[in-house]
This record gives sequence, structure tokens and C-alpha cells, in this order.
Amino acid sequence: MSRRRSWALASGFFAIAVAALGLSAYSGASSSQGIDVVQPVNFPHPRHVQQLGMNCLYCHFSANRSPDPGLPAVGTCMGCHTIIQGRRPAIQGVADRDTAAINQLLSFAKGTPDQWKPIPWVRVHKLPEYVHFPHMRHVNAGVTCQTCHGPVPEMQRVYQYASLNMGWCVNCHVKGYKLADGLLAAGDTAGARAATNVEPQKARYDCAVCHY
Amino acid sequence: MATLAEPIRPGAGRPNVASANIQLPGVESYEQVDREIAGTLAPTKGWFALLGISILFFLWGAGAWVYQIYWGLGNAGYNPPVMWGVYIITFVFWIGIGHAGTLISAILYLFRAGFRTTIYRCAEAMTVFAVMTAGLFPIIHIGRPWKFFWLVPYPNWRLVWPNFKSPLIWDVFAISTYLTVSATFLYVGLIPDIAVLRDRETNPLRKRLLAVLSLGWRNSEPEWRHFARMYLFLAAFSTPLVLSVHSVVSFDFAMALAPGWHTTIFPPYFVAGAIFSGIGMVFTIIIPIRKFFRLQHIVTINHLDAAAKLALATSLIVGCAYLIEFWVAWYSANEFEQAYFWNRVFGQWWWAAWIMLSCNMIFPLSLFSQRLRRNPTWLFILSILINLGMWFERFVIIVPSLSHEFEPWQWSGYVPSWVDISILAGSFGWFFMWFLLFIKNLPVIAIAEVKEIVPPRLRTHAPVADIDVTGHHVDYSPETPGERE
Amino acid sequence: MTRGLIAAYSELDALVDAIEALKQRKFSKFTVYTPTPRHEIEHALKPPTSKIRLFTLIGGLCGVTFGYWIAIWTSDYWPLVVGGKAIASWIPYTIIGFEVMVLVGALSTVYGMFILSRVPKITQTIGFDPRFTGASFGIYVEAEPERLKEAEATLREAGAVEVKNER
Amino acid sequence: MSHPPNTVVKRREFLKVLGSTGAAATAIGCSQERVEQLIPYLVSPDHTVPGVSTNYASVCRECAAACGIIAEVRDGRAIKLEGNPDHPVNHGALCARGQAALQGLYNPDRYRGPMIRRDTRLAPATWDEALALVRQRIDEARAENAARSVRFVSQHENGSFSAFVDQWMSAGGFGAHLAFDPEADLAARAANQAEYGSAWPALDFGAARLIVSIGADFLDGWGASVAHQLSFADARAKLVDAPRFVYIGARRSLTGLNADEWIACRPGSERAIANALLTAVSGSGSGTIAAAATASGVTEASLQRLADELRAAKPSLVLGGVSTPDAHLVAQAAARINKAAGNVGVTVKPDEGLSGIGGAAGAQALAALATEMNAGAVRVLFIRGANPVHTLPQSTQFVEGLAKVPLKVSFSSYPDETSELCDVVLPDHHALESWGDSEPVRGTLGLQQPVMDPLFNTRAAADVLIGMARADNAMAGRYPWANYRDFVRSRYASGGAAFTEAVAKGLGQGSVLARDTTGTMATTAQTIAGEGEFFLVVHPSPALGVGAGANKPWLQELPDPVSKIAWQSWVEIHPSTAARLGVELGDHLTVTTAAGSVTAPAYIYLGIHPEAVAVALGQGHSAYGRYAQGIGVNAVDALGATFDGGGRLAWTQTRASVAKADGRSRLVSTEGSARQHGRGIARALTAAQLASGETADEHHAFVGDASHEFLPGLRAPVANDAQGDLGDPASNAKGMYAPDHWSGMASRRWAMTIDLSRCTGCSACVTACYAENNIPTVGARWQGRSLRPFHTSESGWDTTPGANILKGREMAWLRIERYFEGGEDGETDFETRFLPMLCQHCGNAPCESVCPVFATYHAPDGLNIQVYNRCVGTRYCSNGCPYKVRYFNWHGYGEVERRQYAFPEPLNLQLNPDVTVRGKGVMEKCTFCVQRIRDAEHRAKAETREVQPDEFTTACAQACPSRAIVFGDAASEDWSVARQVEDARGYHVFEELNTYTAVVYLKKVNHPAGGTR
Repeated sequence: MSRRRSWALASGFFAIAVAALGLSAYSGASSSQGIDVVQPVNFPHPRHVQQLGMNCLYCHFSANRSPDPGLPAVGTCMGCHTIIQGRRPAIQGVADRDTAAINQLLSFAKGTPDQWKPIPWVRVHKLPEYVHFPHMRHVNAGVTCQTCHGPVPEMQRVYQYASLNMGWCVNCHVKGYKLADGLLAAGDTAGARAATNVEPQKARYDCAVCHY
Repeated sequence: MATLAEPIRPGAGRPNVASANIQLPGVESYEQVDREIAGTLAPTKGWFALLGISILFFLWGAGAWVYQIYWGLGNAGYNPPVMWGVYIITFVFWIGIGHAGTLISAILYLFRAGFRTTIYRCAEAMTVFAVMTAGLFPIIHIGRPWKFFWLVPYPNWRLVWPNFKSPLIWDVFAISTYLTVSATFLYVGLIPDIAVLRDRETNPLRKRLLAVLSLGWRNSEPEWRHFARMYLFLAAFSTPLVLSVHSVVSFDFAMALAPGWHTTIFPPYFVAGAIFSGIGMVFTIIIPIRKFFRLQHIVTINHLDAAAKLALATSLIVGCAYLIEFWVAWYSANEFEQAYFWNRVFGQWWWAAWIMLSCNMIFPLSLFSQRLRRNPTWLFILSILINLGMWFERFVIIVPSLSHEFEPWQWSGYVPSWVDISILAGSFGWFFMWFLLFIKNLPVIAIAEVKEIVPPRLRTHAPVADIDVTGHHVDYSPETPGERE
Repeated sequence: MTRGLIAAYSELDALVDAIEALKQRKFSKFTVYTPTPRHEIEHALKPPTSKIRLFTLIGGLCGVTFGYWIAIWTSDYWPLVVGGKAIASWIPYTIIGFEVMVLVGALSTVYGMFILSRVPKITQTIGFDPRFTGASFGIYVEAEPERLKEAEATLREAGAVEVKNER
Repeated sequence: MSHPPNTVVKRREFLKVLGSTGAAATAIGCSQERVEQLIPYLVSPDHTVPGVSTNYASVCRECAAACGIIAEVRDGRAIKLEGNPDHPVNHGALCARGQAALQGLYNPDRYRGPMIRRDTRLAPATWDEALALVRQRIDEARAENAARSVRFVSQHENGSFSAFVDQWMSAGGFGAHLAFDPEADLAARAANQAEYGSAWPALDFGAARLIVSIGADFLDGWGASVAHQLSFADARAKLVDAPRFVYIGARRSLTGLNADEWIACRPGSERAIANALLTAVSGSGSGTIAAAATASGVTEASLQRLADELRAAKPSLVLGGVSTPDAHLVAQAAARINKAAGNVGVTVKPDEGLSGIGGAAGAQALAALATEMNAGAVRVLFIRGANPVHTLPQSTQFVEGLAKVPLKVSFSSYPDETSELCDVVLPDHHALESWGDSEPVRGTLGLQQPVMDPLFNTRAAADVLIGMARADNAMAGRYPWANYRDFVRSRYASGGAAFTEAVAKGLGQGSVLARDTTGTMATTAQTIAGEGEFFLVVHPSPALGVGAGANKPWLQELPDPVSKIAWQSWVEIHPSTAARLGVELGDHLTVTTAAGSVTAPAYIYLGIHPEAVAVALGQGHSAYGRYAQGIGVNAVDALGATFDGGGRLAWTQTRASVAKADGRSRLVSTEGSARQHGRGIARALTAAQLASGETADEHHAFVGDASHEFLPGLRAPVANDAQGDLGDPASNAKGMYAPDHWSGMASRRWAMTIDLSRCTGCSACVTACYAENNIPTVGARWQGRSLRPFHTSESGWDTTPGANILKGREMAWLRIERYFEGGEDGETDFETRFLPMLCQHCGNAPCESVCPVFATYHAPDGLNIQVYNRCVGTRYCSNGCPYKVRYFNWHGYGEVERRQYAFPEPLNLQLNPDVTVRGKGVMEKCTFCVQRIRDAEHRAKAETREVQPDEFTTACAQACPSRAIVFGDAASEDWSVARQVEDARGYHVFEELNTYTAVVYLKKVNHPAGGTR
């Protein structure tokens, strides 16, 4: 009867293997969803966006004009951080402070602009090179950044929010983008309520729209 | 109480002529069948040597493939627009080989051609290993083998499925089906024989293994009843399957526009060719086996004779197809076709075409002579020629067409590279490796079925022949006609 | 205690006689073993035809349905036109349907054989003797203890080479 | 595009921005986990947006014509060159050589910085060291007041630079400056100057009724070929009214192949013919038909017929452009014919001529310099641009002379034969990195401006000179300009404003600093020495010129328009001669002259005079980088120091003997069969036929197949062509293929027409396609395949140049097929048809249905799509394709880690970020520049409008100097292609195969003798 057990075991393994294959194939197992990386400058999105209310386009300045969202030049940072230094003495009862992140920034931006060093940011959201993702088309169509990038304003360290799998893209292209959902993701509840009846905005799902 | 008739004295009266072709005068008893067939399993030096050689060939081919995957298909001899070459040729070649096995085990079974009994196991094994070999080539020949699984329809996050209109997808289905069904067919046929081996085996380890493989088969009458029924249905499935598989393979060509490809004659033409080449391979294999295993009295010259007739018939069909192709090209008045066929026989590729024509059409005509049909040496030589000729048939179909298509500006030549040749050789290594392993571990002659055509022991003495034309024994009751003077 | 009797026969006609005798004496629970199927035994036993055809039929039908379905469903799932052909064109899909029919049909046939003839058996020792796969025919009779004697006699009359008890 | 000049340089920031967009990388093996860094700007430049191209107008420096170019710059990298539409010379078109300038810019073999010869080898040095050394030697020379022994040789270019150097030399009290132009037809320039008073009059082919070219290859680089080609194509496009074109010459060049009639004359007899024609037209003159006939070996009858035709057809256009010692006299005769026939001002327009090309020196001047050098009269020699060691025959003793010069300073950016012999290398910027000017037509100043930051530690030669001058008390006074930019700026009539406008437009008002050109034309001609039963005809290669193009893989890979041979040298020999000598295709032939000999494989060519053999210039480099070195032979090695009246080397007419050498090599040719075998691929009709409306000339269909009567236009119904005839629209969900689908994609059908009567086969479109679509070149030595197992060394690989092409594996998505008609059984004349063949984007594409994974399929907008990342590489599609326009990546041409990598640093910086670079094992093909379609759609969307008719076009159509290709949406009436497809000359290749192609060819129109009005 030991043989009976081994038979049962064998077939069991087989079944499990098949199931696993199917699952991994269907869930975007190959995606790097969720990865987060240590950046050369530990830029706190919450501080800048939530507390200071900066707009995404202030730094990612070409997201609405180019396929490439654009990254802030060191100059852009130094626009404020020549004044807002890492070290701040205690004034009017507010305790003094020394912000590591700002110091990191300043270590790149020592002296006059021609002495500055570029900041080697590490890419978080990476599409394969054979996919063309024109940011401006999406941004201008009213797709909120949070729809794909997730709650970046709340991320102390940015991580890949969506799977960025082909199926994930295609679903939105075919079913259409619901403005209300986008606004909700962006935290604009009022707008979302207003936009509940807006028709979902579809996009072409021909392969050559993205692959060429 | 069954009363037995007047015994028939050996030699007295004439034995049934038709059955005489397939009965085994040299085999008296079931014991002898068991003993002699099981006896073939003892490994010998020669066998080890052959196995070693095959494995070396296989490893060589595998190495070449790894090299090709890393450095790219460019190291094969492709010369655009000749985008298919040795790999597809060899793929079709091996698939073709496979067909004889199924033909012999299934179609001849339905036709009750008794001479299949002693050779079908061998042919069936050949089928399975040939298809195993062929199945590798579509993977070897594609540019990105690591993406091969995209041809398999499975739910995936890309939401993209294969194109079921593509002959290559038909291939995937046809060949995987063919492999599964023929492997099953081989295995279930083996079960009773494995049971025989199991009960003869003394080594406990092997015994246990055989016990597992035999699935506890015990020769009980109900088992036999269902077995026979299942075997019938499997045969009934395999018959259209074998026809469909090579038709589908022929669609790979017929569905493309290339002159010399885009023709409706291909399916029957390919199926006939496949069976022809398969029987060639059967000879190549069975003749040495019956010699070295001393089974001449089981695989009798009569069986070879009958198989040779089959080879002749298919050869005639193939030859006819060749001629019709040329006629069609002329009659169609399609200048692309005409230019291509002219180039095939009298142009660039005359040598390949003439190898094909002589090996597949001319030499086999020798089988009209009974003397040659009954001469194993000649059959063996001829079988080698047939294998060669059939490989070149596929060469002639694929390469000249692609090298001489619609666009004169893109006409080209083709020379295989060392990688092509290595992988071709490797495929033979791979095939014979499996086959050699098979013949020393499992009975290469179907024990149970041979027993069918051996007269059973009786309380009184046995009749000379209890086998009818179909190779199936006749009931052993007094009323049976043909048993007495 | 004895479950039944195993008798071995080396001759076919002896086996046939034994079978007929057993049937005459109303022994119903017995299994016949034979190295190779013989029509004589069939004639003696007159068994019902195998049910395998049902498995084959159902398997085949499932197969062909699935084959067509997967081809057509996937074509319309993401319609892509190739070569100006209709998006879901049934003619080429017939090949898929056919191949899947053969595959599933054949496998279910074998499956049916396994079910019906109870293989794989985990043990084949009860009521079986190894030589039945070799040269000799055999019968395994199960009977109430009080009839065992009669059974044995019957088997021996028919010319059993050996009759042994199976516990 | 206009902007304040002070930010010019900043906007060309290069290194700091590299990587801020995903630079094009391979489609295969991209690991998503790979850490990738994004380097932003330090200070965000205004006016540029990452990922969006900026265009800069500049000047092309690949030949003397100085066409206007627009450089497309993305993230600080120039990725594409196109013609400047406003430019008076090239009107937006650009030839293959011009486009390949990019590969000069990104050439992997460029000098990274200054070099100084240390113990016989050139070793890297700093600018200060190098300049100090030069200055020291100059001072020494001055000290021994041998300043005149400081000499300067530059590559002549249209613009101020030559004169600028003259000034510099005189300011320093140095010797003469030679502005060397090895290729320009100086003889014709001299003759034109003498006859028309303009070195290079504008030619109006369209105005002529008969064009007679006496060896003038105006499509192969004789003068401003792009300008000529635009005009010539327009002339041919007049169809019935188009001028008939007769070509007289020993070799039928690309220009010759475009002629309606070829009069094959003995080399050197052109003058006799010209004189005869002059007599015939003007009534006075020395030449007679009889004399011409005996000299040239042409029958009197045909010459007489030509003379009569020339007399009858007015206006006509006669061009003399031979390269014999008496070339200047031929050109003069031609000019006089034009005068006599009253063509001046009608077809020949002296006052609209090319300007700014004066003062070029020929080989003769350099030979003289060589003599001085050998005499030890040269102490310091500056060489900029020119490569005399390669372009001068050995008989001039230039190399020996060079060895006698104590200090040789090269400004070359490439390790060419000359710079390798120099002591100091001060690498110059590439033209696309530096300032300059040109004067294409009188009064118009073309601006050459840097389009990006310099790649390497190089300096503009002009800036170096200015720097040296300002550091030198003797010269400083005459150099108010801080750099050459300021100098160039000073040339603009109205100063700053005009300059600013020029920076935006690339053109402005003003004139270049002209050289004082005191050229008087010789009236006699040198005689050419040597004997032998053959003439050696040497000619510049249309792609490689006299050699400057050889280090650019695009040009090496570009099959010669005439012979279709790449990566190789060959000897053209006539079939009859070949038969006589028992020579077969590929047999090695040794051509021996008094001066030397060359050996190359034979190419049997109908278009060469039986008494002549021809070898193209350009190959045979002993240095000049990985792409040029060791390929083919240098034909000048077989030439003696004989020059024409303009001082140019006499290329033809050298007597030679031809012998079969041992060995044979296969020709690296893309030609399968040069004959159509009556398959009606490239079709033509005569003007008479067209006039009489009969079009069914060579129509080719299956017997009894009535369904393929010729129909113009797109056979497949627009918009739902994807369903073709077969699909039943009601059969199933057509999704985005439904005309009423929300995506509206099915309402377009992208299509193309190619006018064969315009196409001259120049192959500019091919190079444009390479540049636009990241097509790998596959002919380099390291790109071959493995020849045998277990090799570690190079020897195991096939290192024959063009090895892949020998295997038919060239990757050109767009190829030009060259079919010959006639010329069999001994008749001299034959017809040539050029057919650009690219993916036909069939409505019912045979390639699509066979792909198992939908990697190729039909898009609703009519495109036949190839999805590289989906392709598994079964290559079945190629077997299905009747046009054989699908190409497979046999090796990892696009993968950095493979030895066959086609874009070694920094060539990869040119890759178009909008197009995926294909990795190994995938199929690729023409996409109708789908990236441009998408780009136009993006632009339209951003401006909330529809894509406008003819708003954009494909790379090939944009580059075409014949305007033969028209691309657009055939579904809408407003696109010009929609009108073109209805042309009566239109046809589809292999229409009988029911492929319903989206490419419509318009038949070529021939003008046989006597067929004109």
C-alpha cells in the first residue's frame, strides 16, 4: 500500500505544478511590481507635495509635452535649497534641525553651478525598450499621475505601484479610463464625485500603437 | 464436454497458403516465445558500443545547438531568401519516419494484415522516438527558442493568444497529439509483455519497477476483453491521425505562396512519402535486429517480403506524385511554377532532384523481383537509399523553392554550415540512443501477440495451422472448416 | 481460511472444458487467465461487450468541442486580421478541432480501459499465479467453503496441472 | 527654432543629459531589474524638452556642393540629417553621402584628442603640448626666415575657410595654401569660367528637349548632383514631353544608365565626337563625323543621327564632363555647342550658377608640392581634411616627399593614411560640431553651425588657427575675432540680426570671403603614356567618392547603384571581352599600366566599352579606421601623373593590359538575377505608347485568369481592406477593423506610390532608411559567422568583408533592384530599370496568416505590422512573402555583448530613440515609418486637430532627390498619394497573386531614338 501513497503523491505534484504554471502565467509574475530603491538623494515626496503642495509638473516638467516626463535639474532643486539649507538654527522656539536629505542634495550642489555634479537618480518605473509610452498623451487625456504611479505624494520612498504588465495597460486601453477613479486616486474626492458620470475614455489597442 | 476431432498429422494435407506466409514453423510453444524474446534483453558489448556512439553524436549535436542559441542562427547555413533549411528538412524527415510505425500498428491492424504481428512493436517504438526527435526541430530552427512556449495556447497576462490560422500552430497540435497518442499506444501494447517480464524477473529491484510499469496486469480474461476493445479504438483513432499529421506538415508548405509549395497535391503526396520512408527505416532497424538477436524464425522472410510489397506500393505512389507535380507545373501555364520546376531538375539543384528521383522512384522498382524482396541484404541496402532519398525529397521541396521564388533579384543558393550538419547528426544520435535503450529493456517483439499466432498446446497434439488469412487463429472446434481434409 | 482455488492448465482445450464444467455446476465467481486472448475462451464464457466505447465517444465529443471553442474564442477575444481572412474562420479551425478530438478521445479510451479492467492494480497477488503470464492458462474460483471440494474436483476433472488453495 | 545666440552652446549640452530618456536599446534581453541611472541636467536649458527633437539648420560638408541640411537633435545627440527645404541647391533633398555625415561624426575611429609622434608612434598628448610644439617649429622656421617653407593643404570647401587660411598664411608670412579637391571637375569649371563666365552654371534639364552628356556623370557626383537630380527628375516627370537623354562615354555610369541611349565610345575619343557635334550644330569647326567615327569606334550613322537630332531639337543641353587629359577641351566644345544652339540662359543659366567654389586646386598642384617637399623646401606642412596619400598616385612621390618634411601637422579627425604619417594631429571638430559658411548661390550665405557639443577633445581647425594667430604678435593684429564663429558672423551683410536669422534658417544674405581665383585655361592637353590593348577607366564611386566615404558603414553597405557590389573593389569588363579572355564572374583580374597595377575580381558588365576596363575609386585604404582598412584596391595606384587642363588627375584613357590572376572571389553583390524573366516587376512604356494611351505593355497574368485585368489604384477597398474579398463583414466582430469603430483607425489607409520615371536609382532613400530605422550594417569584418567548431581565435570566424552579404543577409528594408532589358546577343545598347522594393503592406498579406504568434498582422490603418518583441523567429513570414522584403537578425547585430554588434561606441548615439533596435532572432521589415505616423498623431492630438494631408512623410520619401516616392493616406482625397494611385501608369507588382499591395508603382517612360517629337 506504500505504492498507492506514492502514486497519489506523484499525481498530486503534477496537479500542483500545472496549477502553479497557470497562475504564474496569468498573474504578471515577471513584473517588478513593488520594487523600491535607495536614491542618491532621499527626496521626500510627502514633504514637498502634501505639505508644501508642489505640483508634479514642477519637477517632472515635460510630462505633458514629451514622451519623457523629465527629471528636475539640480538647478530646479537649488531654486529653493540655496535658501532652505539642511542645517537650521533654533529660532523663535522652533528647535534646530539638520535634514540629512538636504545635505545629500547639497553635497551634489557645492559651490557655483559649474561645479555642481549631476544627481544619478535610480530608475523605478521601467518599461521594456520595445514599448513606447508617450507620457503627454496620457497626461493630456486627463489621466492623473496617481493612476499609474500610485500614491507617490505619500511615499517616503517611491516604489513601483502598478505591475506595468501588458495586460494592465491593455485593460485600461480597452475598458477605458474612468476620470472619477483617477481623481479619487489623486485624492480629489469632490472632483471624483462630480466626474462620476464622465464616459470612460478608451484608447486604441492596436499592437503598433505601442510596439514599433 | 468438448470432443476433439480427428487429429491432423503434421505435414498431412496442405496448410492454408495465405496463412503460411505468417505462421512461425520455428516456434513450438509459448515457453519458447517467452524464452527467446526475453532472451534478447541481455545487454551485449556491441550494444554498449553502439549506445556509446549514439550518445556521443547526441552530445555533439546538443553542443552545436547551445552554440547556435548563444551566437545566433547566423551560424547555420541559411542564405536568404532560403529561410528554412536543414532543420525543417530533418523535421519533416523524422515525422515521416514516424508514420510507418502507426501505419503498421494501427492501419494494418484494422486491415488484419497478419505479417505486422512480429514487426509492429519495433515500428511503434520507432514512431515514438522519431516523433520525439522531430519535435525538437521546430524549436531548434526558430530564432528565439526560449520563447517557444508562446506557440502554446495558455492564459497569460499579455492577453495575447496564438494565431490558430497559422499552419505552425496546427503543427503544434498535430505533433503533440501524435506524440501523446503513439506513445500511449506503444505503452498500453507493452503492458501485457511487461507483465510477462515481471513474472520472469528475479532481481527484486527490476521486478518492482516492472511491477509498477505493468500496472499489475495479470492476463485475466476481463482485462484482455477491455484491452482488445481499447486497442481497436486506439487503432481507429490513430489511422485518421497519422493521415492528418503529415497532411498538416504538408500544409506548412502548401499554405505559403512559394512556387513548388502552393499546391493541393501535397497532403496525399506527403503521407505516401512518409509511409514509404518509414518502412525504409523499419527495414534499416528490423533487419539487423532479427540477425543479431537470431529471430529469423520469428520475424520470417515472409514478413519482410510482405513489408517490401508495401514499400513498393508507396514508392509507386510517390513516384507518381513526382511526375504529376511536373505535369501540373506545365499544365498550369504558371510561369513561376514552370521556371521553378525547370530549375529543380535541370538547373541549380539538378543533383538533389536526381538523388531524390533515383532513390525513391527508380531503385525501389527492384522490389518487383521476388528474389530481391526476399533478400534481407538488398532490403537493407535499399532501405538506406530510401532514407537518403527521402531526406533529399524534403531538401528538394524546401530549398529550391525558396531559392528560386517570384523575385529574380532575390534568387540565391544554399550551403549548410557545420552547425546544421552537427545538429542533423545529433538527431540520429538522439533517436538511436532511445531506440537502443528500448530494445535492451523492453521486448522489441510483441510477446502476447506472437503467442496469438503460435498454436496453443492441446491435450491431443496441435494442428499444423490454426491461423487464418488474417493472422488470427481460428476457433478450435470440430466444426471449423479448413481444418480437415 | 481459503478464499478460493487457483487451477493451472497447460492445454487450451482443458481450460475450455473446465470453464464449461464450472458453468454447468453453477460456479459464478471465477476468473480465467490466459497468456494470450483466445476466441475459444470467449466462446466458452460468452462475456458482455466492453463498455469502453462510451468513454471513447464522450472523450471525442469533449475534445472536438474544446478544440473549436479555444480557437474561436481566442480569435474574437482580441480580433486581429491576418492575410485578409475572416477573424474567426472555421475552416482552418477544423484541424484544431480534429486533433484535440483525437487526443482527448484516445486518452479517455485508455482511461476507460484502466477503469474497467481495474488497472493499475496495487496488488496482483490474490487469485493469481505468475505462470499465467507465461505459458499456462488458469482459473481462479471463489466459492463458499462448503462447495470448495466440488470445485476442486471439477477443476481436476478438466485436467488441471495443479490446483492450489488461495488464502 | 529661433533663439538668442548666447544660449546656443548651452542648448547643445550633450553628456550631462545622456540617458535622461531611455536611449534606444535592444528589444531582447532587457532585464527589468537592471539598475538604470537617470542623469538630469544641471541647469535646465530653455527651449529643449527631453524626448523631443530640436532641429538645427546647417551645411553639408561631404562634397563641394554644400547643400543645406537640417539636423534632428534629440537630447543633445544628432540622430538624423535631412535636406533643408529652403535651401536653393538641394530644396530639402539629401544624397546618401550627405546623410552618412552622421557616421563621420560618430565614427568609432575618430581621434579622441591631440596626438604627437613619440618614437615612431602617434601617442595622445595635451593641446598645450601639441600647440607648443607647432609654434616652436614655426618660430624656428621664422628665425631662419624660412617662413615660406610653412605650407598648408586643405580640403577645398565651399565657403570662406579657404580664403581664411590664405589670409592666415599671408599674415604669418607663410607659403602658399592649396585648397585640394580631388573629385571636382576642375577642367569643366575652368572651361565654364572661360566660356560662360561662371564656374558652375545652373542646369535646367526640364527646359531641354534633348540632353547630351559627354561623360558628364551629373547624377554620380559631377557638380551638385542633388540639384541636378531634382531638375533631371522633374524633366523626366514631364513624361511625353520629357527630354530624350543621350549618354556618350566609355562606361555607362549611374547617369549613363538613366539615359535613353548610350553611345559607347573609345575612352579619349570624346573630344572628337564633341568637335563633330559642334561642327554639326554651329556649322563651323574642325571636327567631322568621319573623324569622330574612326576615333571613337562608333558608326558614322549613329553619330550622324545624333548630330541631326541635336540640330533639330532646340533647346538642347550638352554637357562635357570627361576625365581625360583633354577634358577641358571637351567641356569647352560642349559649352560652345550650347552657345551655338542658343541654350545659354535657357537650359544653361550662368547667372544662377553655384558660387563659392572658386580656387580649388587639383592633384597637379599637389604633385608640384610633392616635388618641393622632395627637394626639402617644406619645413612645416599643415593638412586639413584632405587625404593626399590616398588620393594621389604613387607616381607623384607624395609619400616620399612627406617623409622629408620635418613637421607634418594634421587636423584630421580620422586616422587616415595622411594623418598616420604626420607628427602632430590636432583633431578638428566634425562639420556638425563647428562653425562655417558657404555661398551656394551668389549673395546667399549658408550657415554651418554646431548642432551638438563636441564628442571628443577636439578643436575646430579655424579656432586653432585664430588661437595661434592671437598668440603670435606678428599676426595678432589682424585677428579681432575671438573665434571662428565671430568671423563667420562678420560675413553677414547686416551683422547680428541677419546672423541670428541665419542661425534659425541656415541661410542669410551675405557673401563668403572669396579666394582670388586667377585660373586661365590651358588650350593644349597632355598626352598619356603607356600601351596595352585596353583602356583603364577609373571613376569615383557614387557612394564613397574618391575615398572619404569608406569609413562610414552605411556607405560601405550601400550597394553600388551600377554594379550592386558593396564592401569590395571590382573590375568591370564587357561580356565579349570576358568571353575572349576566358574570364568568368569573380575571376581575379590584374590591370597593369605603365604606372602600376591593381588586382580585383571581375564584374561582367554590359555598360563598359569592349576595349576598356573600369575600376571605381574609394576603396583600398591602408588606414582610415575599422570600416575602411584593407578593403578592396585603390585604383589610383595604376594611374600615372597625367592631369587635365584643370589640374585634376586624368582618370580615364590610361592604356592598360589585362591578365587573369589566380584566384577567384565571390562578388559581394545583392543582385540575384539582373533580368526580370518577363515577370513585369519593373515596367516601362515608350512616350509614344503613353501618348497613344496604350498601357497594357508587359502586363503579366496567369493564362485564362481574367480577374486580373490591370486596374490603377488600390485594388483592395480602402478602410476595410483588411477583410479583403474573403472576409464576410457580417461574419464576426471586426473590432477596431470596423469602419465605425470608436478608434477610427480603419478610416485611414497608408499607401505609397513610386514613380519609376523619376527614380534614378541613386539610393539616397536606402541610406535614409538605415538612418531612420536603426538598421544594422552587417558587412564589417567582425560580423561574419563561425566557420568551424572549437575555434577561439579570429580565424574561426568568417572575416571576409561583406561575409553576411555573400550569404544574402543584408538588412536593407528598402533595396533598389536594377534590372537590365535588352543588350543580349551583342547589341551594345540596353535599358536599365531601377525599382525600389520595400514592404508592400499588402491588404491580403501572405506573411500574416502564417505567423503562429500574431507577430505580424494587419493593422486597421492598412499597415502590415511587425511586432519585434512578439516575434519568435520562425521566418515563415519570409517564405510567404513574394516580394522577399523581410529581413532576419541572424546574429546579435543590435546586442552590445555580441561580436557582431553593429553600433560600436559612439555610433550607437545615432540610434533613433523612436525605433526599437532589434535583437537576434527576430524578423524585421519596412514599417512605413510607423514611428513618424505615431509622432504626427501625437502632434495632431496635442494641437487637438486631425493629421493634416501631406503633413509628414516617410524617411525615404523625404530624402529622395528625385521626388519619386509619395507617401500618405490613400483613403482621403486630400493627400497627394490618393491622386497618384489613380495614375494611368500605376501598377502593382505581382498583382496576379491577389496580395492587394499598398505600394503602387508608376511605369517608367522611355524615349527611344526617333521616338521624340
